[in-house]
Amino acid sequence: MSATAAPQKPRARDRAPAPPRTKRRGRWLGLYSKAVIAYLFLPIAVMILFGFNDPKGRFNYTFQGFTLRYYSPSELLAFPELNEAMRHSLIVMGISALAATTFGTLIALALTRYRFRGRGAFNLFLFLPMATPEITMGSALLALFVTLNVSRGLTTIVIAHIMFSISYVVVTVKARTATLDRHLEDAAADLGADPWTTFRTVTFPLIRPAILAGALLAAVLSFDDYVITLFNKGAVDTVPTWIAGATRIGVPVQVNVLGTLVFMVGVVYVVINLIRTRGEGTPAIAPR
Amino acid sequence: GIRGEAERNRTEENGAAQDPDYTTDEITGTLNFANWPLYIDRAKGKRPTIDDFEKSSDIQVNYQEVIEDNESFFGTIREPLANDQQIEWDLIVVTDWLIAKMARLGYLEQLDHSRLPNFEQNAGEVYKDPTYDPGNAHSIPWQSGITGIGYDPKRTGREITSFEDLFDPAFAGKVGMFTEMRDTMNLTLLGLGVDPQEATVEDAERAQQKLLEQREAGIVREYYGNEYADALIRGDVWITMAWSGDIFQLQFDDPDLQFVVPDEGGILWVDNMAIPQNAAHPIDALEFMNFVYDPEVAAQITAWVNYICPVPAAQDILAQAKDNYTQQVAQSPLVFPTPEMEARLHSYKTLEEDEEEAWNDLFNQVIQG
Amino acid sequence: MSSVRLEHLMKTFGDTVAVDDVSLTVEEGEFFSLLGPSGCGKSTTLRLIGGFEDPTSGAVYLGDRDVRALPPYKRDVNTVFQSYALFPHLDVFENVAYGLKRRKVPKEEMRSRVGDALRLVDLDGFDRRRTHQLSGGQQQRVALARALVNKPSVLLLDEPLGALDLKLRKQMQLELKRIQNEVGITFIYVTHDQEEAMTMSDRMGVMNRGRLEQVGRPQEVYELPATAFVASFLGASNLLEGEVDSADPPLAKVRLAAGATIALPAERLPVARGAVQIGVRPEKLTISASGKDERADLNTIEATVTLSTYVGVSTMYECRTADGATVIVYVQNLGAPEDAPSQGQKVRLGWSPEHTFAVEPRGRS
Amino acid sequence: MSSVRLEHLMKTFGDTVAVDDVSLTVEEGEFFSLLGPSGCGKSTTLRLIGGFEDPTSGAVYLGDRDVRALPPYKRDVNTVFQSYALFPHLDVFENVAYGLKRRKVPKEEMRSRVGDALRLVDLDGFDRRRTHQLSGGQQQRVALARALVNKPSVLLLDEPLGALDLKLRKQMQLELKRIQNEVGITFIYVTHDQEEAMTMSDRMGVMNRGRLEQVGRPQEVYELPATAFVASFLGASNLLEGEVDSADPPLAKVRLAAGATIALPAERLPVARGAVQIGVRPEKLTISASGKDERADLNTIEATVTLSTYVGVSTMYECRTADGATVIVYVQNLGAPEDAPSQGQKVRLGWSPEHTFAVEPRGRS
Amino acid sequence: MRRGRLVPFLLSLPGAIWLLVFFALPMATMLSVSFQEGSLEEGYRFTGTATNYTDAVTKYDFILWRSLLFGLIVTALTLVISYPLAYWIAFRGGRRKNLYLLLILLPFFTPYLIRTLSWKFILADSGFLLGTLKDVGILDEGFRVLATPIAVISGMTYNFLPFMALPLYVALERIDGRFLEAAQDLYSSRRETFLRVTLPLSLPGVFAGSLLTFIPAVGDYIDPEYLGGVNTTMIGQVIQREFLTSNDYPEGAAISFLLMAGILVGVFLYARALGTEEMTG
Ligand SMILES: Nc1ncnc2c1ncn2[C@@H]1O[C@H](COP(=O)(O)OP(=O)(O)OP(=O)(O)O)[C@@H](O)[C@H]1O
Ligand SMILES: Nc1ncnc2c1ncn2[C@@H]1O[C@H](COP(=O)(O)OP(=O)(O)OP(=O)(O)O)[C@@H](O)[C@H]1O
Ligand SMILES: [Mg+2]
Ligand SMILES: [Mg+2]
Repeated sequence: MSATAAPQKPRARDRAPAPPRTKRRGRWLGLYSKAVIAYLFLPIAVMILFGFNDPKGRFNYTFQGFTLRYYSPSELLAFPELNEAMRHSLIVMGISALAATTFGTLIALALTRYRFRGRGAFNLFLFLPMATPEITMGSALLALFVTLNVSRGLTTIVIAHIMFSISYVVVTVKARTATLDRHLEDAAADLGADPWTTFRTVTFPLIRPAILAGALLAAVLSFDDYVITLFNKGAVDTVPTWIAGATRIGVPVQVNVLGTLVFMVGVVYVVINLIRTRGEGTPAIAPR
Repeated sequence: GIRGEAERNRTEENGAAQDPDYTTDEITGTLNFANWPLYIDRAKGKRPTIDDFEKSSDIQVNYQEVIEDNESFFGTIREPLANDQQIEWDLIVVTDWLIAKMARLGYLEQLDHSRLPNFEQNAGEVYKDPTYDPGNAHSIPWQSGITGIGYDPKRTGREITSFEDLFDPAFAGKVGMFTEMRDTMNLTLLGLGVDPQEATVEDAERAQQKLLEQREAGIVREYYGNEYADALIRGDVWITMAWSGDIFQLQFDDPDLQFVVPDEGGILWVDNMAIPQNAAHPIDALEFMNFVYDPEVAAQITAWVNYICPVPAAQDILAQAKDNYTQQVAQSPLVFPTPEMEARLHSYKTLEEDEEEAWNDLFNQVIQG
Repeated sequence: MSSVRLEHLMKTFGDTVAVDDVSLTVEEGEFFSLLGPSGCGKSTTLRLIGGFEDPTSGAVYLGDRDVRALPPYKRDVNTVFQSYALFPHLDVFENVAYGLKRRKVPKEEMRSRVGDALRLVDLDGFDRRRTHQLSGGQQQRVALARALVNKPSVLLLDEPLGALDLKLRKQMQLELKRIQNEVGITFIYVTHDQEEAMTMSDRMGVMNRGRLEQVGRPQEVYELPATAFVASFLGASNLLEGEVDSADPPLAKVRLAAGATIALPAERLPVARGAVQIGVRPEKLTISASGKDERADLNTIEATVTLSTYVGVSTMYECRTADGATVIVYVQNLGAPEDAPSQGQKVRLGWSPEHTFAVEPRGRS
Repeated sequence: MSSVRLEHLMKTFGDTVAVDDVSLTVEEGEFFSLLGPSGCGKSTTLRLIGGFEDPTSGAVYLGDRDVRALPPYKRDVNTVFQSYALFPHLDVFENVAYGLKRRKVPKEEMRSRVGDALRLVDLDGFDRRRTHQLSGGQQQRVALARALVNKPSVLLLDEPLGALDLKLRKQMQLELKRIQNEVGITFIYVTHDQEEAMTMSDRMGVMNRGRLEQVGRPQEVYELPATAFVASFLGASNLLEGEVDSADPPLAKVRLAAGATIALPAERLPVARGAVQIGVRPEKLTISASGKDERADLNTIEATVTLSTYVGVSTMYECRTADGATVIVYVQNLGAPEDAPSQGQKVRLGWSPEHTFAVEPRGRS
Repeated sequence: MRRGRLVPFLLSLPGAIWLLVFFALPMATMLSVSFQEGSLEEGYRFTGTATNYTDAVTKYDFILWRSLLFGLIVTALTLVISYPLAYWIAFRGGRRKNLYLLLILLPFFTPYLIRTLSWKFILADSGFLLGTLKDVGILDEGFRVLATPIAVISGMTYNFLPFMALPLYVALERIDGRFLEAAQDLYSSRRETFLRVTLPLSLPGVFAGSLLTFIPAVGDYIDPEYLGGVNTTMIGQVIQREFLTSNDYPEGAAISFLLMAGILVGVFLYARALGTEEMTG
């Protein structure tokens, strides 16, 4: 019956694209997601805006007029200690994120790949640094440094940042390693890869998203930390501590400019990559 | 009187543990100076005052802007000082009440006033022999400010003169108070007609009651740190406790904003220079202290910082400046208070330890409902 | 009524044409097998029916309904996936009960149906096991139970018995057949085991490189393959090059390259003249010492035994003809090993014209 | 020298005994198959040899070395995993090259060896495919290539051809055999396909419920199964209940429950008296109309045909004896269908004493 | 006896030592501080007293509960907001996944103070958002967001969003599409597929994200300090004041340990309820 009728149906019908079941929903989801990202960027927009402000007094609170003045090199460098603080922040962030990610990933692997005595207790112990109020942790650590007569500086800041970031990395990475297919690691070992090589060539690529996420979290934690840094910084300032002090006199516009520049570096990186991966992401973002 | 005696007792008590002498009697050529960010004059990324000092004295200044606020700075140096260790600073700038506290705890060196002729000569009279540091034994002022009331007449619709205006239900939800215990408690005591210096714990309890009522009635919007200035200019608060220097700055953006020392009285607080115990380069520190009491130098600093200058002679120097901004600085009563204003100013009450604990407890109950 | 109908179905992945213009009608209650070599597009065809892939072109009908717009969960079809796809967060019981739960089958009934399904696949007592604690075959059986328990109107099975041993497989084959008869559901069954396809199916289709080369009843396809590919895919087949000599009914004649002339029913010739390949199944051949009694009604060729292999049920002989073609012969091991031909021996291979088929010489592939 | 030696190997998972007291020696260069039903412990045994599981007790030797302390990457053993375990983040080429890279094989050599290996498994041109873009069988072939390319001294293969169609499987079987001969490596080969095991292996072992029930050359195991399980697992086997009548050499006699007396070589009796099961393979049976010519040297029983099924190469008859036992008979389809027995017909089944074996009646299972 | 025994310890060693020396050791001292008595002037001495704890409970129990409540609300909000986002990145991000991750985090590479000031600008009583709404008449003239619990909770939700989104993404990203297909095959609508398969399979991420959000949120002081008003005090602020303003270290330490205990109990119950202990190791 219809078996014979079917071939006569217009060809166009055959070619009619299958109804985009998943795509439509995907569009809503994509719109929503972009809205959330936009929301995350909202305060940044304000920050950028106030980087172009031309306040008459020392407070950069209300928009007084547009100027590019603070982007001029002389104004940008008007507060070398701010730039210095930025340099410190970046150094601390880089080192501590790297170390915390390394330590944390190793612990996550140990916790999820092996059963060993004290595993449960260790697991619980790892929550403690996250549960400890910063000020408590900061002053306790300071007491330790004082007792050991360690002078405070970049090193002690890095030590502290690594310390409080590890748990965050562990928890993040564990969310993935817990369910990794063990056969893949077996296969690597079978093919002559020692544990390190197995990690490097198989485990790591497979958990890379988690490690990346953990590293980013550690970086944000470090960059944003104020209280713990405060206690262990000695004569060194990071961006948050310097700004906190500056609020009393008035946070200079340069802070917004510097923040904008850091942000722009990230944006430029993202944009370049978006262009490079054109058409590979969601159809909605890629130009049609 | 009583204060000075207690001080002497303490010093004697700790005499054995605490070296009465400086670690050195020589100029070493190095000075480690901890100050608040942006609390000294700047030009083209440099600090002229520091540069001038280095040139004139052959002392290298390691100037660091590491102090965020009194309490956390004290938190970070307390441990080593309590352990009788040397900290990295030879010279620090902290507010008067903390000077009193640190002196009480024996954390500060005595000042050798023979090395501070400029101070004797140029300092304003209000700044000499203050209640928080009798005889300027441990400190001399850096800059100072007034705690009073700031408001936006456009919004309040009327002139503000009294402390009671902070309790006007018409401003409910638009009133700002401070998280700073000393500012808020002392100002409230003044509002209640009590001289802070004479205040008892009962007075403090009355002040607490007053503040609690204000809070319960929904008049207070928020207890602010530094951000009250932001809220004021944005209209989130209409009337608020305020520091003179902030309002001076805000007036550039909104000239309508006003600062008043309430009729009941306001508070003069002073940020002081002091030498921490066991400092490595005390003489260099004294050299610097003396240096900034040169009126020219004081004027240079004040012209940029715009806080109240402890050297009255600086006003005349600034008044001779040609540029508009400096003229404004020179003429503003918020930088050089009028004698009439000064007459209404009081210092914080210098608190004994148990008093401090009691006041803190009372105040914490206010802001941590 | 037709149960599943594919019309000019096509699916490409980039440059790969996985399914190439497949049209097919499967009747209600039919057991239909898809047979074909690895990578020929069997799984993709099933996935198109199940709704897991959108066709590049062409249409899929379930009953009389064009289901291209229908998501998988709205198609009354269940699939046993080749990779099992058992839910790792659920235990065996929960995996099997999953579909019933979605359809709100009452607790009691659910429990008994899941129990039955697990018993069917011989996994009694494994209810509470996690999927990663199962052997390969056990996982496959869970996947089977998970689909069967729903009794859908069409069941798609992608090599559902691949990981099972012969005994269990035979048993499951019977069970599947029984279930299918009982419930009357349509089975589309992907397998690479032609014996399985042949014993179980009502009809079967042979796929090659995305195309459906032949569809028919098993015996039909086996005995009269339509293409050289089908002939060789369905068990070892001997194909010999030749040229049509005469195409007259009833028996046509084809002259082989090796010399002999072969008779076969004329209607089986794909072409009336020119080159053809004639074929015969290895088990249809008899092997006898060269020169022994010759029957005129048989096709015969001379050859030399090059290899003999014992394969349990039978012995396989590889023989070489005069022109170098290889002919495979299966001889059932009846137990008279003394007259078995030995390696190197000259033999005569004979078979009936009835068992002879012819295909076009391989163009491609 | 022995290549792999297992001594009283045991592995339990909780309550499950996956491998139960297995002792086994595989010689160097030997092709050894492990055969057994789903879940019998084949994969676990391989994983113990490969070093992926620690034995609960017992020892594993590679060469003369106790390797229990050796991690997998230090064992000169490669495995083809049942679940393939292809690296999802690498493409086909990189997957296959993985082992060579670990051993720092020079780029050029690596490229050519990977190319060879891919050609071997018929995956030319798939180098740059991602594993999820492959069909099931293609994935399996990549897994195979990935192990083969390393030419280890021992290769463990867990159902390496399970997802391949017959034709490709046959081809791969030959290739595997060839490689094994060429390189002289030891193969331990898990399969559930007894024909595969029989055609390929030098020796094979049959596992059941974690135990190794019989080890021997394929023909030996097939023709003279040691247990009822082995008999029935290796192809349909007919087992008939009986009682030992006389155990005297050369031919012992067993009286069947169904009445007939069966002769068999006396040394094959597992017990000297009492109950035994005698067995015969379906293809060893001849089927003839009841009452037809009887040969005295054959064992015979009377039966009725209950079912006949066409299975391509042969036809299978299910017959029922007087006492209700079922006997399966395979008859090769030689093409004389006119005298094929029909359903319901009374027939006589005959076979030679040489093809008769005996096992102990099933105790368990 | 072979591989395995030592490996986990070796793997944990660097991190564990770090935490032992720089966290456990100082915190042990802090624990002893919480049992001390005395004053700043006279020094604090260990007496084993529990009054710091009893005082803390009687004085701050309400604030403690409020902090837990706020933490809970914030965790729920971040979960609801970031799940679809993480889902979208994981399943539709293609090769841009990492970029989207970076995008989510980029705003947090600006100083928190600046971000907070920006929020104050955006949410000002008569700012461009509320001001406009008030002018149009949608909102009452007295309406405000700043200095209310809403502001605190929104601020925390904003600041902790990445701490939820990233672990969720990590867990979602590895979910095999085959499971979703199997679920759909077994009559699960999109919703059911999500509820029965995607969600359970992403539970390790939900769990991890909740921990990373809830734990620091309960102890947060920045958001309530800057965005809160008179009735939004959280325990983090109390501890901050105990340490910095009152210099009452024993009391501050005692409250800290109470908070930590409360959090651990919460986490434990949560893990139980979610049944993810096994999944997250
Ligand atoms: N991790 C495990 N936990 C618990 N039981 C297990 C585990 N792995 C395997 N088993 C059980 O051990 C037994 C043997 O499993 P194994 O994988 O060795 O079987 P197999 O012979 O390879 O079967 P198949 O042919 O089905 O792959 C099975 O019953 C299986 O359920
Ligand atoms: N996602 C994909 N991307 C690219 N190619 C694909 C994809 N899926 C399948 N293919 C290709 O399409 C062809 C058909 O694949 P399919 O899985 O249908 O084969 P199959 O007949 O099921 O084979 P097997 O018996 O090996 O499972 C194969 O060549 C395969 O490599
Ligand atoms: Mg397939
Ligand atoms: Mg297995």
